[in-house]
Parts: sequence; C-alpha cells; structure tokens
Amino acid sequence: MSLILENIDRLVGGETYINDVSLELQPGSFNALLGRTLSGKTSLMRLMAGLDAPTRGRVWMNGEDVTGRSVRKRNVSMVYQQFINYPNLSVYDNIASPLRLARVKRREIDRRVREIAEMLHIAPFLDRLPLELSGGQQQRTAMGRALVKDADIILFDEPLVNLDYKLREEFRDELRAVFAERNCIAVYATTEPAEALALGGNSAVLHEGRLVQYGRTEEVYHRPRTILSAEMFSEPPINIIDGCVSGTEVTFDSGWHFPLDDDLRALPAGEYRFGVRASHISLTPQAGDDIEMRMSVDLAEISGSETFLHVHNERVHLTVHLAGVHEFCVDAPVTLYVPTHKVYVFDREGAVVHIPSHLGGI
Amino acid sequence: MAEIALKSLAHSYLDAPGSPQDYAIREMDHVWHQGGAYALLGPSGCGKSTLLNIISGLLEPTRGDVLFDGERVNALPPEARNIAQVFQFPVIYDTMTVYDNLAFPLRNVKTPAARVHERVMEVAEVLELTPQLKRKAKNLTADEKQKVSMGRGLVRDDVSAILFDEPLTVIDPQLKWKLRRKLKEIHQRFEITMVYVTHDQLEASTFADKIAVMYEGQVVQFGTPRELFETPNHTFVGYFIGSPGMNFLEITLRDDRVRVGDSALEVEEGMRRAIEAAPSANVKLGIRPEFIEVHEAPVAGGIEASVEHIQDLGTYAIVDLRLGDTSLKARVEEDQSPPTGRAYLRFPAARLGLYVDEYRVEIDHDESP
Amino acid sequence: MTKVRNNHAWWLILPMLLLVAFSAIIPLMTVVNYSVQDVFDANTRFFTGTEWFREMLNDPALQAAVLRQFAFSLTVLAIEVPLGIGIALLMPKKGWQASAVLILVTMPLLIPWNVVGSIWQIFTRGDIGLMGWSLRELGYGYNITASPVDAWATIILMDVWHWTPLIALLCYSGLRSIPDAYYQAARIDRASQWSVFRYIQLPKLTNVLVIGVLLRFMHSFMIYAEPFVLTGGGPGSSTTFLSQSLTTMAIGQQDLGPSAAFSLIYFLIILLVSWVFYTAIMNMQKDKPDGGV
Amino acid sequence: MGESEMTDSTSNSPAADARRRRQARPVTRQWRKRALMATYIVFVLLPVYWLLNMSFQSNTEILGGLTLWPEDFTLEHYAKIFTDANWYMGYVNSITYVAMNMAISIVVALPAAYAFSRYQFIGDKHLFFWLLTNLMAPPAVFLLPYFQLYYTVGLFDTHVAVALAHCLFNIPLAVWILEGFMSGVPKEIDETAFIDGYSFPRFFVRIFVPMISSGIGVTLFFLFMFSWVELLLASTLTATNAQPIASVMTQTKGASGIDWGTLAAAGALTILPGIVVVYFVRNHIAKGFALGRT
Repeated sequence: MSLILENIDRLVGGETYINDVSLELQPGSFNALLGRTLSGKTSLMRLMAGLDAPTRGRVWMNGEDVTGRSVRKRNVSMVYQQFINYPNLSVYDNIASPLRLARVKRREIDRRVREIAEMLHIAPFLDRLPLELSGGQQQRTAMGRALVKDADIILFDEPLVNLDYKLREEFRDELRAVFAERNCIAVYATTEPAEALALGGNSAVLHEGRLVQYGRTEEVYHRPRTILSAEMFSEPPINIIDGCVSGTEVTFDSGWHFPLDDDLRALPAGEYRFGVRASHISLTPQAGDDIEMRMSVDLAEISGSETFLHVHNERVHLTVHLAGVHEFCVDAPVTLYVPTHKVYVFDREGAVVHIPSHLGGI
Repeated sequence: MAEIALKSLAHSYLDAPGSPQDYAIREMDHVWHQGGAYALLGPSGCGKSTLLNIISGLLEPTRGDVLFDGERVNALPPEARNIAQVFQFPVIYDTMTVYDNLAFPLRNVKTPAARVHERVMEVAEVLELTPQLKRKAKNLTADEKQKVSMGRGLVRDDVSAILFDEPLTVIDPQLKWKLRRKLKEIHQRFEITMVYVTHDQLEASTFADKIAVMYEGQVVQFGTPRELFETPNHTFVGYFIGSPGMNFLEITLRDDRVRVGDSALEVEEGMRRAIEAAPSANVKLGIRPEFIEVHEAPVAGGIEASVEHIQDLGTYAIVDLRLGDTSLKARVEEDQSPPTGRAYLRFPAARLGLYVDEYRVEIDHDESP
Repeated sequence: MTKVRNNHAWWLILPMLLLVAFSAIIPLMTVVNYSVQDVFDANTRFFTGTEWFREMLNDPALQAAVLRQFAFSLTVLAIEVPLGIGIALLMPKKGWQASAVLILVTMPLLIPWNVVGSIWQIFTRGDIGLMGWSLRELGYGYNITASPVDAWATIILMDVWHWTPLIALLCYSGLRSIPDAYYQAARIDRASQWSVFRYIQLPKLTNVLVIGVLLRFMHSFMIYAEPFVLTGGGPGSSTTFLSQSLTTMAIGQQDLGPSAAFSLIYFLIILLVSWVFYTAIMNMQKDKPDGGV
Repeated sequence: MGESEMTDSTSNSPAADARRRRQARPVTRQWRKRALMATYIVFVLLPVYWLLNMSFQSNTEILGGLTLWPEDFTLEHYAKIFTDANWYMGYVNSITYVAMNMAISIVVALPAAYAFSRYQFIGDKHLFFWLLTNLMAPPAVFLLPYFQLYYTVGLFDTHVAVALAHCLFNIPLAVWILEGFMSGVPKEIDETAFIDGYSFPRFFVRIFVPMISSGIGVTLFFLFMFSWVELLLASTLTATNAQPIASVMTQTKGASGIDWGTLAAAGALTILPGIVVVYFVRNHIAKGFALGRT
C-alpha cells in the first residue's frame, strides 16, 4: 500500500491552504507531518483521507487514482485532537462499529475489539460510555476505533495536544510499539519536533502550505536543507545570527569578529546566516574553538529535568537548552560558549551551505 | 501582604467523610511566606484546585484553619480576604475598556479618581498595556486579556496574595514564555505572595522559587525545582518531574547483597545498611535517566542490561533498557554513541535514592564504594 | 465551524421546503392576488391595481388600529422586558425549587390563548371574579365593559401575566451560561450587586434579549384571541387590535380585496419593524472603531 | 473550639466589623429574593387558582356570591366534560393535530437543520432568512387563503388541515432551534462516522439524532407549545369533526347564559397537558430557551 500525492493544490475561497505538494509515502512507514499551527497539516491529512478534494493535482493509492473517491470508499482511519467518539455508544460499540459496518463476523469482532482494548489498556472500561472516561482513556477509545480495522492509512491529527505531558510520554512509547508491527501507512501531524523525533520514521516539514523537506526524521533534523526546515524542526528554535565572511574571519553585525573554524575556511566571502542549536551552547567551554559570549538572562524556563535559558545582549537574542535544572535570576549576567564546529551556515536565501562535519558535512 | 498558613487542614466534598479516600485534601500543614513565588503542581484530581479555592475563600474547609498573618479567615468570603485570582480562562468585563477594567476594583471601594488614574497607569505600564487602555476589553487577544485580569489584582495595594489557576492554558505557545517572564518581573517588582496552580512541570518550575507537589490530596514535597529534580522526596515526585521521569528499581536483599531481580548491584555501605534496616518490603532505588552511566563495554561495578530501543531526540538519545523484569530509561548525550544489544550500567552513589514505602530515606554517604 | 460547500444539501432541505411552501407561499400568492382585484363572485373580478392599498392606508379606523397596536406592543415590551430580567435573576439555580419554579413560571405559556382570555375574564368580572370583586370592594368602580382605561389596563396586565415568562426563561437560560469564574472574579474585585448585574449579567443577556424582544414584538403585534375573549375589542373599539380588525373584515364582512391589501400591509409592518430593530441591535453590538486600535 | 477565641481577638477591629457585615448581607439578600419570587409566583397562580376554584363549584354557588374556595365541592363539571362526546372529543382533536404537527415538523426539520448547520449551498442564507420571516407572519393574514386552499383540496375540517397549517410557524421554529443544537456537535463526529463506513441515513439515525436528543426534546416542547395554544387557524379550518377544545369552549353560552363552571373545568383541563410536557423537559428547558445559542 503506497500513497502518492502529485502536485496537490488546495484553495478555499481564494486562500491557498496547500501549495504544490508532492509526496510519496511508502507502505509500512511512519510519517510525521511537522509544522506550526495553520501550516497546512490538517488540510493535507484531510486530502489524504478523502474528506476534501484537491483543487489541482492527483492522489494515488497503490497505483490507483483515488483523487475524487469519497472517504467511505477508501480504507482509512483518523484520530483527531479533540476526543471524538460516539457519545451514545459504549466503548465496546465504539471500537466495534467500523467492523460491524464492514460486516465482519460477530465472533471475529469480539476477538479483535478485546485484543485492541487490551493493547490500549482500556479493557476494563468496555461497557462504559466514552464521556464517563478520563481524557486519556477517551483518546485511547478513538485510537482503538482507528486501529481495529486494518486501514491502509491511519491519520493522527495532533492526537496528544489535549493530554498532559506524562500521558503524552506514555502514549508516544505505546504508539511506536503499535506501529512497529503494522504494515499500514501512518501519518502523524504534530507541532512539536520532539514528538516527531521520539516517534522516529520519516518527517515532512510543512510551512505555509508548502512542503519544505521530507526524509528520514534524523536526517531532516541533522541535515536541514534550508533555514526554514532547521527553524521548524528544532525546539527551542535554532539560533540564527547574521554574519559576514571575509578571508579567515567572520563579522557579526557591527564589529564583532571571530576567526573562522577550519571547516568554515572554504566559504567564499559574503553574507551568511549562522545557525546554532540551542542545545549546543553551554555554560562551560567544551573545546578550544568555542566562542565566548557574555549575555544577560531574560528567563530560565525549567521543565523539571531541563532548562531553557533565554538570553540577550545588545545584538542578539539566544535560546539555550541545558540538561538538568539551572536556576537563574532575571537579568543576571551569564557567560556562554558556542562551539564553532557545530555551527550550520545558510546563504542569504536560506539554503544550507555548511553542515557540521561530525554530521557528515554537506 | 500576608503570610498564608494552613493548619491541620482537611477537606471533603462529602457530608460524612469516613476513610481517607473520601477526602479531597488530606490533613496537611503548610505555610506560604510573604512575598514568595510558589507553585502548586499535581496531576488532575490531586486536590490542587480544591486547595486553591480554600485559600481564596470560595470553599470553606471541613477541618483545620486557614490563617492570613495569623488571623483565622476560614469563614471569610473572598472579597474580605484581599486575594486576587487569575483564572484559567481570561475573565474580563467585556463591555468595559481596558482602563475601566483595571480601575474597577479600585472604584468599587470608592478610591479617589486621581489615585485610580495613578495606579492604573502604573500597572498598565508594567504590563505593557498602555497602548490598549482605550480599547474595549472584548477585542483583546487572549494574552492581553490575561494580562488585564492580572492587572485587576495588581492595581490594589491591599492585595495580600495573587492566585493563578493555570493562567496560560489559552495562550499561544509562542507567547507563553514572554508572559512567564512578565510574571516573574511582576513578582520581583511588587513583592506580592503568588501561588501558581498548574499540572505542567514547566510552568511550575519556571515561575516558582518553591514548588509544592500534590498527590492524592497531600503535598508530598515542597522544594525548589532543583530539589525536586535531584532529590525527589516521594516516588510520585520522581515520576512526575522530568521527562522521562525517574527510574525505580525494586530491590531485594539476598545473601547480603542488594539485588535487582537476579543481578547483584554494588552499593555503598551506608545504603546497604539502610536497606537492611528498612521496616517494609516495599524498597526501591530511584535514579534519574540523566544520571545513569551507560557503557558499551563491561566496566567495574557495572551491571549488564539489554538494550530494547533507542530514541534519537536529536542532540541526545533516550535508551530503553531492560534489567531482569525492570524497564529503565537512560539519557545518552550526542557526543557518546549509544550502545547496541547490551549495555553496562553504573549508578553513581550520589545520585541514587532509596525509597521505602514510596518515601525517600536519607542515607549517610561513605567515602567511595 | 467552517462549513463544507455542498449543493446536494438541497435534497435535505427539499421536504421542508415543499411543506412550508404549501403552507406559506401558495396562501401568500392568493393574498397578493386578491389584493389587486375586486372580486364579486367566482367568475367576476376586476383588476384594481393599488386601489385597495390606497384605500386601506387612508382608512381612519385602520390607522387608529395601527396606532393602538403600536401603543400596546411598546407598553407590554416596556413592562415585560425589565420584569422578565428581574424574575430571571430571582429564580433559584438548583435543587427541587429550581424545577418547581421553572414549571410554574412556564405554565402561562402553555395555556391556549383563548383560555388565557377566559381565565382573565373569570378573574376580572365584577360579580364572580376575585380581582374585579376585590377592586369594587375597595371602592374602585372597576368595569372593563364600560371604561376603556380599565379594559386597557386589564389587557396589559393579562399580557404581562401571559408573556413575561418567555422573557424570564430566555434570560434565565442566558444567566445559566455565565461561567462561575465571572462571579468569583467579581466577588474578588468587591463588585456590588448592581455592578455584577451591569457588567457581567446584562452583557451576557444581550443575545437572548434580542431574540426575546423580537419574539415578543411579533407576538404582541399578532395578538387576537386573548382580548377577543376578554373584551371583544371594546368598549367601542378601544381594544380592537389589528388581527381582530382584519378577521372581522375578511371573515365577517367578506371584503376580500381590502382585507388582502390590509394583510400585506400588516405583514410588511412586522417585517419592517423586526428588520429595523435587528439591524439596529447588530450595529450597536459591532465595535465602534476606537482610538486604541 | 477556635471559634470563640477568634471572635474575641477580632471583634474590636473595624475591619472585622466590615467583614462580618459583608457576610451578613447575603443572608438578608437571600430572603428578599425569595419573598419577591414568591410574590411573582402568587401573581402567576392566582388567576389559575381562581379558575380551579370555579371549576369545583356548582353554578349556583358561582352565581350566588363570591366564595374564596369551593364550599359546595363538586366534580359535576368535570363529569360533564368526560361524558359528553362533544366536550371530550375537543381534547382528542386538539391532541391529535398537535401530535401530527409535532411529528411532521420534526421529521422534515431534522434533515433541513442538518443541512443548514453543516453545509454551504446556493441560497442558504436567503432561505434561512425567508424561513424566519414565516415566524413573523400573523395567522390572521393567512386565515382566508387557508380556508379556501384546504376547502379546495378537501382537507377542511380534518386534523391534517390544522397540523399542516401550524407548520407555517412550527417548521421554521424547529429548524431554527435544531440548527443551534446541531452546530454544537463537532463536525469531526460526522467525518469519523463516514470514515468508519456509515452511510448518511444510518449515521443520521443511529449516531447523530441520539446525540442531540435533548435538543430534539426541547424542540418538541416548543412545537407542542405553539400548536397547542393557537386558536385562530385551528378553529377556522375546522367545523365539527376536528374541532379543537379551544373552540368548543366558545360554545358554552347556553340559553341560561354562560355555564361558568364547565368553562372553568374545561379551561383547567387545557392547562394539564402543558404541565406534563414541561415536567418532562424541565432539565433541558434552561438550555432550550437559549435555543442552543448562548
């Protein structure tokens, strides 16, 4: 089962939702759609499901043109970010409904519903109504209904957004395990790069209705093709500093010079944008070629086991991602070290011209 | 300005509570000091909203006392307590302008107009609402509305504390950190006691100097974010704080050796004695994924585990490990290549916690194992 | 919610459309047809153009009825709206009292309109009615068949009794939709009862009040059965409202042409007033551009 | 225990006095509210009580002088209504056409309201507005054409005639209310059902209609209300076979004047069905009156 989108456009009332997207999803693959709110993730999924039809372009499933085929005649399933279940049916009947409609034998239905319920830890609640369950359990019910039929494509539209972070962690681990043994195409929309990374597989980065990059998730993360891709696919976003290369030196803004690293010597003179991942900046020097920067703290956001430090000086704002808990006062001075050998370089148009050598270079 | 103390406080929504399960808040003592920035953190249903409502005066506790600066206020309604509260969804007076919204609490107590103007302008300045003052509050964005509802608390100079009930729920993710910074700034400038209720560890740790973690109607730990991370007092705190949470290993003592399943684990002498002395069979060792040393080859004192899965999170990886029947997670940094197949783990003594009946037991560290 | 563009939806509308067309469009066409003709019998009719309309618009009796109708509608609105809001504020929010009060308040709405007339006829008669008798005992020469003032007051009182519940229930449902947090915030801000009403409750009621006032206006403008039973339109024609004039003309006198023209004028007045009112309210709610933006 | 100490330690401060006053106020306020509410309830009940009072008095007692409660308690008027076919058939007729109207209105309004709440289609806005204008049409305007129309198609003096005539205002009302309730149901439910393989009719009947059952209940309440209380059309379109109770009542003028007792008893009996209906929807009525739109 493969899914091919061919030069898809979708316009609604003069507004472009999807702009010339071509994408080929392989059988058995797990694909994350990554992008901010309104980047076109939901629109794209609705096109894949057949809930909407593209304005231009074709959709192929298994070599068959299904562009105009209605959702009822495609074998897909979908999980939404709201917890969507049939409120008047029990959890059991909710999960069983796609099978009943497909006229599966009663005994077979029973076996499969119980198997799925067991897997999703909702077996004790089969007789209850969805609204009597907690949010997490409601979403498990919705997932059960999506998984119980052997759909060719399963679409997840930010299914964990409305759950709290501990539940999200658990769901991610479980989802990965569930899909490891399936041969369907899974598509998972999310705004969080960390979620895409945790789930593995492939990632497609979307921005303003366009496909920015598609590839293996680690590949997209480590080797962004454009500055947009790098920005979308990092949380906190990658730090971008504009600079000018001349000879063996780089100048940031006005009169802030640094000698170029060995790797970067090959760059022709000109203006560039330098990208530093938040997690590569540290509080202690890691290597001899680190750039030392004196900054002032805006805010230290602490997430239990990690610290996101927002800092600035008169020229730039930076975000630093530190492991462990570090407490800082607002406006406290801090010295940071930026490793030059981990820097990405983009040209003025945003195309990548240098990838750190430990990631294989360009 | 006030210190808020809770004395042997308990609350039940039932008329005749019997067992401890009937209580939304189990008996507790707690003090919020004047001028502190506090958070009340816990999963949904842990009783944190009940506690908040008791402090603000919307609920009267079943037992115990709520003391403001030593004065018992149990029966006082919210308006008599001089408490301000910011709700989950912005509560603003739609038909009024931003200015009138901010002036409202002062006008209600017949503050002279000049004084009202002075306070409103000052607070608007701090909240960066000055350009919006003439607008109808209805047309503001969610974050501006939330600032207005915060502002209504700040204009009063008699406010003893501001309570926040998940105030950033409806705020756009990109704007959240700016509002968090604003909150911190406001706290430093006005030196008002602030209590921030949330289920999100990021919100709590970012805002608060000290966090009270609630679990099943009780505060299980009250400490700084660093304390919660490094020395969680209760297994729930270990699990709840950090992503992923703390690993817990059920251990037994056999042939004088500490064992996890069948594997023997080398521990400090002090730890071994403490385990021996444990009054219960429910004994666990806790260690954070960040502190587990993962080696590809056998090392001295290392314990062998199988590698189940590796999650590459970009600049670090989370390795799922299996040690007998126990699953563990360990964090491996980018510079280190993650192991495949088998791994050898070491648990640094200083990072290993002992939990008996779910609570942490302090042990004396000896020189080195 | 974004709606899907789908013209097949017409199939879902169709049964409803046919039925409403049958009971609205065909009769309306008949009315229009009559209004421009002079009908003697089934075979003899003349086209009259706008003659009937001119005649009706110049008829002093009808002009008086229109004025009377407006006076009545505005009076009952002026009483029922504030009273309804007040009652909604008083109604208990929970417990068995809430259900009981709800049922009692709703009751007048579910009584057939002519029975409402009968109830008030029985209640206000000087000989056997509690109210009429009491007023006379108190020394007031109450008589709705002789005094236009008494008749008017009684009809208005009856309408208040009959229809205030509608406003009250609309407002009650509006009030119930206000989240508790608003009241809590107001208490914390030490707002007075009046401020709570003025700045929290009233703004939330505007939507339902628009519906309420529209419905009330429409219904009061169509009032027929209650005054017909209670006063028969009298004394004289002091309580004869438009519906009654029209019915007398159409059924009683069989003046098809004039009554059809009158019908259309009548309908148009209601549409026009409703539309003006609705647009005015909607424009009021729209935010005026202010300096801050 | 701590109570008395507290009172002692705080009683001298003016702040404490102010606090106590704040606390005291809501209690008196509560009582004032209850008294006002009670006054209004008395105002609502008094005319109805008077009607009941009459219905249990013999005609001689009624005309013999004013009595505040039935001294000569009798059920004769009720007995008359329940034994005289002319009377009780009035109720049967009324209930028949009301039920027919409710059934017709809800059946055609459900799909129409669904279309308005879910789809955009050519002319949707205008159509909806036109529907609402029918709510504003005075029945008196339609009196004559209805009479002629139903006479021509042979429906005069049948229950169907009244049921159809009441569709004029009840269908638009039902569409309006139901549309409000339906818009509150996320459209993702519809999509999920189609993804699961439900056909539209099956989804509509099995999933959608049960989901808005409280909205349907409230709609039926309104349909009942407006059909039950309307007299002008109902009495004009009927003669003897389908005559509603309301118009039977206008015939109580006998040779010996008005039969007050029977009139009162008949009136009292028209109130009952309404009370029964409200009782069933009492828990949804608050939401219902907002027409699903607050």
